[in-house]
Amino acid sequence: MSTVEIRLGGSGGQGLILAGIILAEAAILDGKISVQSQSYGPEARGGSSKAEVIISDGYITYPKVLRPDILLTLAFSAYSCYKKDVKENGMIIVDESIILPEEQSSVKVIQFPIIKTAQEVIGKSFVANIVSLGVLAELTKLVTKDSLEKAVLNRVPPGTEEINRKALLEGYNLVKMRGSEVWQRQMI
Amino acid sequence: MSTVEIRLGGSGGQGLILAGIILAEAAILDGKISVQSQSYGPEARGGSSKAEVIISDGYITYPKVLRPDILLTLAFSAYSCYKKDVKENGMIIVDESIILPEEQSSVKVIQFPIIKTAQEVIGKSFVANIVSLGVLAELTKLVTKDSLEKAVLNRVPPGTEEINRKALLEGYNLVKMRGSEVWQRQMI
Amino acid sequence: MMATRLMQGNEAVVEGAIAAGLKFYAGYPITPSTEIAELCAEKLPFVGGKFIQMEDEIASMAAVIGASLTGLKAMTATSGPGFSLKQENIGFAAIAEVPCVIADVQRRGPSTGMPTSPAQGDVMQSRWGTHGDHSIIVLSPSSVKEAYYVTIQAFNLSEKYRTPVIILMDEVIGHLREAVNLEEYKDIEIIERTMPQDKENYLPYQHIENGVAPLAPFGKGFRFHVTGLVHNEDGLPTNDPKVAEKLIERLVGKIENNKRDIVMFEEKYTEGGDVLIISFGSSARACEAAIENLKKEGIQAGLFRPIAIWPFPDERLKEIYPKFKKVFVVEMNTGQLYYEVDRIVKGDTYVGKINKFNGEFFTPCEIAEKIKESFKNGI
Amino acid sequence: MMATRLMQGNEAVVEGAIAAGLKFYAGYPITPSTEIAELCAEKLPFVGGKFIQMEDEIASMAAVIGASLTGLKAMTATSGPGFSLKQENIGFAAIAEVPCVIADVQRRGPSTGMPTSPAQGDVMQSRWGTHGDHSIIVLSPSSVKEAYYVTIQAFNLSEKYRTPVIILMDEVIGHLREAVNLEEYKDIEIIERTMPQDKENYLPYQHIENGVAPLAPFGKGFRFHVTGLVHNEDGLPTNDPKVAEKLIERLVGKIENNKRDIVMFEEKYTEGGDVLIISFGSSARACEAAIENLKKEGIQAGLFRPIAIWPFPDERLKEIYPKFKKVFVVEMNTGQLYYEVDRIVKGDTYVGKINKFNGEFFTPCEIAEKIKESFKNGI
Amino acid sequence: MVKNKELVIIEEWCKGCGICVEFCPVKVLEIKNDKVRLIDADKCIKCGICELRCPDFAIYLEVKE
Amino acid sequence: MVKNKELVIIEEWCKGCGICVEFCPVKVLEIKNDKVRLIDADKCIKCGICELRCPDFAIYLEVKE
Amino acid sequence: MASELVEKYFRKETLPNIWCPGCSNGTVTAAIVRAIDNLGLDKDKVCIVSGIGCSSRASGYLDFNTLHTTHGRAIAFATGIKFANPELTVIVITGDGDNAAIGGNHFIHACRRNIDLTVVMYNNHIYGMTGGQYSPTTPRFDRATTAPYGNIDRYFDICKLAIGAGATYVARSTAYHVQQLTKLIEKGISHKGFSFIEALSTCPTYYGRRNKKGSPADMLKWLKDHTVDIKQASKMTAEELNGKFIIGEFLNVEEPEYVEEYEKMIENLRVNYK
Amino acid sequence: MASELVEKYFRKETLPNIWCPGCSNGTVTAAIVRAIDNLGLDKDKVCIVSGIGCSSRASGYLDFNTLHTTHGRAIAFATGIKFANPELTVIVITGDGDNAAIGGNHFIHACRRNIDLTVVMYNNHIYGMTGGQYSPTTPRFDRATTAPYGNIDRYFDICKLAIGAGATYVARSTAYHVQQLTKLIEKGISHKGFSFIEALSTCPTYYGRRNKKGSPADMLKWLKDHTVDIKQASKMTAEELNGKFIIGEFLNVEEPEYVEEYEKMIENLRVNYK
Ligand SMILES: Cc1ncc(C[n+]2csc(CCOP(=O)(O)OP(=O)(O)O)c2C)c(N)n1
Ligand SMILES: Cc1ncc(C[n+]2csc(CCOP(=O)(O)OP(=O)(O)O)c2C)c(N)n1
Ligand code: SF4
Ligand code: SF4
Ligand code: SF4
Ligand code: SF4
Ligand code: SF4
Ligand code: SF4
Ligand SMILES: [Mg+2]
Ligand SMILES: [Mg+2]
Repeated sequence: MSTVEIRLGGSGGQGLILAGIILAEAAILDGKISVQSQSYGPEARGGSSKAEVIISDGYITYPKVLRPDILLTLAFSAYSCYKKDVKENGMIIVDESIILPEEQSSVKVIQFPIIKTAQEVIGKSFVANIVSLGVLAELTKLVTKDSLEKAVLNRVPPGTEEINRKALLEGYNLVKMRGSEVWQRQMI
Repeated sequence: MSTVEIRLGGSGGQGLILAGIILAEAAILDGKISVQSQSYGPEARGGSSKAEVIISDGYITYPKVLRPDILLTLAFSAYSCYKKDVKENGMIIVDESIILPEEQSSVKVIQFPIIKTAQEVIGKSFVANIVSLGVLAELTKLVTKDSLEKAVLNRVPPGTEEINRKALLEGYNLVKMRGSEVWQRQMI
Repeated sequence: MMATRLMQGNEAVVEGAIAAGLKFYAGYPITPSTEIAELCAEKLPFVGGKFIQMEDEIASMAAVIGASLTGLKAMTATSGPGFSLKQENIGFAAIAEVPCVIADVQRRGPSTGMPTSPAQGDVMQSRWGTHGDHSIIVLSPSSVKEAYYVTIQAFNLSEKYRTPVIILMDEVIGHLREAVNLEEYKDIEIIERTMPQDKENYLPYQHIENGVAPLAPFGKGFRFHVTGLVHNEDGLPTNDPKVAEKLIERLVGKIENNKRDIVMFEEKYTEGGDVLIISFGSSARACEAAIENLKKEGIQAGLFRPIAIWPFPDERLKEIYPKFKKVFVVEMNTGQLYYEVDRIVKGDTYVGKINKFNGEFFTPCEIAEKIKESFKNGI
Repeated sequence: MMATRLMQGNEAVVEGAIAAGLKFYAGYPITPSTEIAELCAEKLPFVGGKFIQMEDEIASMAAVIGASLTGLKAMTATSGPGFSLKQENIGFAAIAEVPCVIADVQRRGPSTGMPTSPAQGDVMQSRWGTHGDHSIIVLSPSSVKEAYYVTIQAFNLSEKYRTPVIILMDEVIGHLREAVNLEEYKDIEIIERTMPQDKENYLPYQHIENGVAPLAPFGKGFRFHVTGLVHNEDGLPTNDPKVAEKLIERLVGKIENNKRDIVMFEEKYTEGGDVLIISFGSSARACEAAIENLKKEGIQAGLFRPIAIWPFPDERLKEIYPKFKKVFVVEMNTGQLYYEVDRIVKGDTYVGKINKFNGEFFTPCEIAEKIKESFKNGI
Repeated sequence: MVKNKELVIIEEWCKGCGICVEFCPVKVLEIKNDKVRLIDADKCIKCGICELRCPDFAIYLEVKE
Repeated sequence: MVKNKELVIIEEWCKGCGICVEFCPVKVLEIKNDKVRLIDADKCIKCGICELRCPDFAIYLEVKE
Repeated sequence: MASELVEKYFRKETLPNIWCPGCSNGTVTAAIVRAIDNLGLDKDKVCIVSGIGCSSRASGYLDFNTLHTTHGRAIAFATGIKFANPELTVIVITGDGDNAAIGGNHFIHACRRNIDLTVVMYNNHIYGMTGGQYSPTTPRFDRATTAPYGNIDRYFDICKLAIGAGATYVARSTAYHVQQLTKLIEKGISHKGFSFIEALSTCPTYYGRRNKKGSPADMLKWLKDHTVDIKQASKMTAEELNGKFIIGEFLNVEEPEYVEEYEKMIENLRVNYK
Repeated sequence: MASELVEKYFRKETLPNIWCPGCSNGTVTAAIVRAIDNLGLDKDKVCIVSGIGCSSRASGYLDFNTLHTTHGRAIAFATGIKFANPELTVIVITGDGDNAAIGGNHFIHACRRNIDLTVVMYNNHIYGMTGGQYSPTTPRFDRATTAPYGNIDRYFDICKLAIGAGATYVARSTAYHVQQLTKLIEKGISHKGFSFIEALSTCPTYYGRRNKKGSPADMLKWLKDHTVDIKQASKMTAEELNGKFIIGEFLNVEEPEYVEEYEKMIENLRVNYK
């Protein structure tokens, strides 16, 4: 049985909790098992927030993420707060705007201009969460694009379907443009 | 150890609960042990009410009266309700105004014009409870007259001391006038 | 809508409730239960139901009882502080035998405590929170799909036994999202309270050994009295000690004597082994993971997970525990269900407790470690 | 005024409270506790104290906590329905560590039940009535003079441990009149909360193992924060799990770990015999009479009477029960303290229960009969 | 109409409060042994005030058959 | 008097809500990276409106020593 | 009360009731029954909800759908009933303690919510059931068991409170003015929205005895002598009105009723969302 | 706010507070602090009592004797404090949910009792702390998480309620009108008896976002544009006033204060009973 644990970290309002929900739903549409949870509490009021997703092909006993395989962050505070939890040989996806400190680590860190793409290519910074999902999906193949698109359309506010679909594609593109770096994890 | 259990029964407003308290207090002034309790509940609203006193020269374990040695009642309802509880060879003191049914019983029943004495001799029907105490004390010698008087003066509303003292004396008199019938119980 | 849906635990309660026939919700917001109210506000209008936000939790509980007496399936949801406030009226529902469901999504207490942190500190309160003798049914789900299932059963038991039923969740399950396959439950039986037939001789509190009388809704021609006072079979108050005794006996008996019908539990590896873990709600999932962990270390652990924590499945526990060397009760509190287990487990079997009450969820590791330690220390 | 006075149980609570330094009473009338309020209204003005009748029981409990924080010894009294309503704020007093005393004069429940009838149905509620983990001290007197004594001790323990203390009376004792010899108690120690010295570095919730920090009254220059949220040693809220753990541990520990200082009990004929009766409050007096009765029939019975029912004197019970063939818990409820006794008594000793819950007081006879029967039936 | 009415007293329900006695305009009622009693049926003007004021439904006018 | 005052910003407390920016009569404030910033100190007329309106005590005028 | 009415609307097996001799609870209850009878309501569609107190025991005596709740909460229970089944006429019987002390919050919220309930508050100025403690409507300086030296609390004018809280029908009468009281209750029941009728009543046993108010009949006469009809009151000076209760209808306005608004919302959703 | 005031009256180690960017809780709290400073009160003799809600978190930030109670109960705790130690100035900080929903009963009884407390209600028209459910002051038809199709409840005018309940000082201002608000709080504190000051405030996160009220600054401007001072209001027609909040002092009268009355009673007893 294979299980992947993902944590999405950002600041309140970046929509990462919705992204987590969509990711989990996409996994379910793929016929996988998935659980999603998030941080509550004063954090959610302005400060940093996190969403967690576990995707597995079997029953998920323990529902929380202790050591993520993948961390995706759009804010520096979240990056520095959560990076230590990432599993050895795990991966961190970080927005390009974040200036990373020089550090040694077994964890792979990849940066993409997610926020910039949302702002400049799509023209709406609020779709950064969906761009993130595109990046994550293209990079990890954790969920199929079909299911992901379905899940996105299921969950975004009516009237924003088109722009979110576009955001997803731009996310895929960000990765495709950097084909060599693709990280894969086989689901056995 | 000797223990006497007394129940005073009447209708709400006849002041028998106060009489019970005074009796218990008098016993305590005599250096005896005494507990007093009463009925609560809808009974107290208009219906019949009862007060119970136990007087003993030792520690009183069980604080309620199950089978009274003495029952004193000023109302027919209370008489018919409680008479069956009285111990064999016990005594029932009943106001003269109550017309008793003809019955066979090992229990001695004595009648005194308590209410009438209060109304006609003292001129205040509300002192019937104190007249009752006088009757009870003279008849049974359960408490000393000294203590009883003290207890009465302790507990009656200020301004009514004189008339209550008189009521007590009239109670004694009712019994004295019928000297032969005196029932006694020795405190061993 | 697809049959398998990703739902939050709180959402599953709402979906389960609607599946069970929920038609009336009255509540007052409180974290971490608020989503239940919010989703009821959103969904009930579309299923012919009604939602009202009352001025406080006391009023919410009252309105729920009122609505149930008109014949609607009714519920409320809250968390610790609100649960404390509802207690008086929960007692009313118990003695007046009014079906209703109360979800308590537990957070760390006492008092305001840590409003967004998980805990299981209301286990004993859910049993004993209201004054006076009574009995009650308390169900505690371990997953989102079980939250759905348990909610349906809560309504069923509530209607069947004319009694308040409590869904005792915790923040972890309340806020977790998991898939629920609605297909699985589509044939589940939905129980409706029995309706009386005879208007003339209707006794709303007829004495039925270990059972309950039919309950007529207000407004249908039965005209009976409902009171929180001790009452006769016709519902009218009395001070008769014989009636009181019979009434209280029936209130307690209809639950305690029907345990076999009510209890729900799950077991894993209970054929025997080194240690029997007893846990419920979200904690049980950490225990399951800990058991795998222990297995690797050569420790054989079993899991007994009451789903109905009250009445506690004592008969079954008595059958199982002798097959283990010791017993641990694992809960996110300072030890509450522990008391019941410690009472049931007689003889020499050691009953230990593993507790967490710092506002964080258990990790499987820490549970496994404590158990390993106990073996090292020769307990 | 004479040294030996005939007093009602409720009156003894008031006299004891005043002797202990009561200066503030807030309450809401309810039978059978009302005399406590009435006598406080009458007497407090003469001892420099204050009485207020609030709009409900919730407000009463709140006002008591507020007054205690200004440095006054404060109490309230109620009965079942009001006790349920006070629970939320009792939990506040527990976590905020505010000394206060709550008298619950029990009547038959659940709900409105039988308002003037005796019962002991709030035993478990007094321990577990509020949400979340906490511990609490509950004292239950068996006589009027003990009501006086226990009330003084309630204030003492409350001040010493900065915790709410509950006086769990029942209607029988509340309304009974017996003599209290005030001379006997005139040298009893009155404990006052410790006052802090250092205004600059005052930590109102300083972590003291199994103990409590001094509590400054509002208005004396200490300016600290009090909250029902999990808080730091300075009283300010935090979500730090380590702080939470330490706080909850301390709240529970300061009572559980000081049991030896807190427990109170009385024993009679506990050298050994046929049956050990465990009872409390008024029921224990019926048991005493039953024991005499049994003695005549050749059955040797002992009595273990916890006066502090929470924390329960388990250590002592463990020493005593092995000397008896069996144990009976006698209470005016459907069996509550029974659960605790049944938990403590391990091994083969049979634990039975004798209960009365019809709104009437036990008679010695019926207790003795049930015990005799158990011997006949060979239990 | 007044003629064919009759004053009825339900003794069991009467609590002897005296309200009807006090309000009866012709003072034909009295309390005896804690119960109300009609002193003089002829004087009763069947005004119904006692019925209106009795809190215990213990006195009322009934149409004679 | 206005002269010897200085605008102080406590960056740590500023939440970038933009209220001061909006209410500043001479528009010398802006939000950058979620924090307020004084664009042009010379143009500030030291009116104190930002201080009055800031909900987080993050901007105020201080008397220069 | 006419025997047909007693026969029709009371549970005769429960009579005589538990109230003290001369207590006006029976009189006010009779006024409610007469109002219901005058309106010709279907007994099966009337629901009487009461709290806890002497007055609140009325529900047990009446042959409707009756609910005797917990202290102070009757209006909240009633809200559940009315909202769940709008075809029921829901009447709440409550006391000055039940409604104005512990139940104050539910009361003001029902006023504001304007839900179609009719609340009749039996105001005997005391807690009767528990034996005579002061209530929010015990007049200043009067005595009660918990005010042995005279009550220092300010009198709570519940009609004024109801108006302040947004009630749409507010009236006051007394146990002396039975016919007026009946009429006002009738109007309150007919009113669409929340109606509040305060019925000044008497507790000879506790309030009366402790404050030397004389016999039950004397107390009724006191009510007669200390009330002024609102129409006359408007012509009187403040001084003349001092120490008098104004009786009559204070407010009778139309405002959106809660249950109807909810139904409108549902209708709207049906049109817009389906 | 001037740094000396922050330094003097705040627990600086608790800043920045937990409130959202642009939330006016800070502004209203500053108004309270300025009022206290203007009155020159001794910090040690001031007691701040709050309930539960975003607004009620203010007590933790302030350097007085501070008490953060349970939801809705602040006034009842405060009553205990004031009655027990009358030399303290007791100020209650509460929200529209805390005070007008769950806490309504304690509020009206404090009004009636006229106990010398000053209650400042931060009215952001929503339950902020729990994430945006409607409160008794959510305007009709506005949206909230529990009113997804628009709120059908009638607006609860708490100043009107306070007057109906017998309060002796009642005023309203807003987070926009900081100076006026400060002044009114000052007067409320100085007033002998129960004072109520409603401070209209803003919750950009929940109320604002869901009802499209724009930025925090926009919401403040909305307050400016939708309020009319009571002096002007008297000259305006009902139509002109439609949709506006009236601000200013509504009531300021002298009535017997509870604690003083109790002390008088004790003095009386001393003279008459000893
Ligand atoms: C929660 C709760 N608190 C207190 C009581 C006790 N209690 C019963 S009735 C009552 C007051 C009754 O006063 P009121 O409402 O004026 O009714 P009345 O008896 O005067 O008609 C009280 C305090 C209770 N039953 N429940
Ligand atoms: C008894 C209880 N019920 C519910 C809650 C949850 N709760 C916390 S704050 C709040 C409402 C806050 O609204 P308001 O008073 O308007 O304050 P705001 O957050 O808007 O400032 C609620 C319902 C609680 N803490 N306690
Ligand atoms: S009907 Fe009139 S006249 Fe006759 S008894 Fe009654 S009140 Fe008197
Ligand atoms: S008014 Fe009624 S209860 Fe009172 S005396 Fe007359 S008949 Fe009897
Ligand atoms: S002091 Fe006035 S001019 Fe200067 S930045 Fe602040 S608001 Fe603008
Ligand atoms: S008003 Fe205050 S918090 Fe908002 S941006 Fe300006 S300085 Fe920052
Ligand atoms: S106590 Fe007062 S209110 Fe209650 S029944 Fe008696 S007279 Fe009526
Ligand atoms: S949720 Fe609203 S009220 Fe609460 S802090 Fe945020 S903006 Fe302010
Ligand atoms: Mg009353
Ligand atoms: Mg608010």
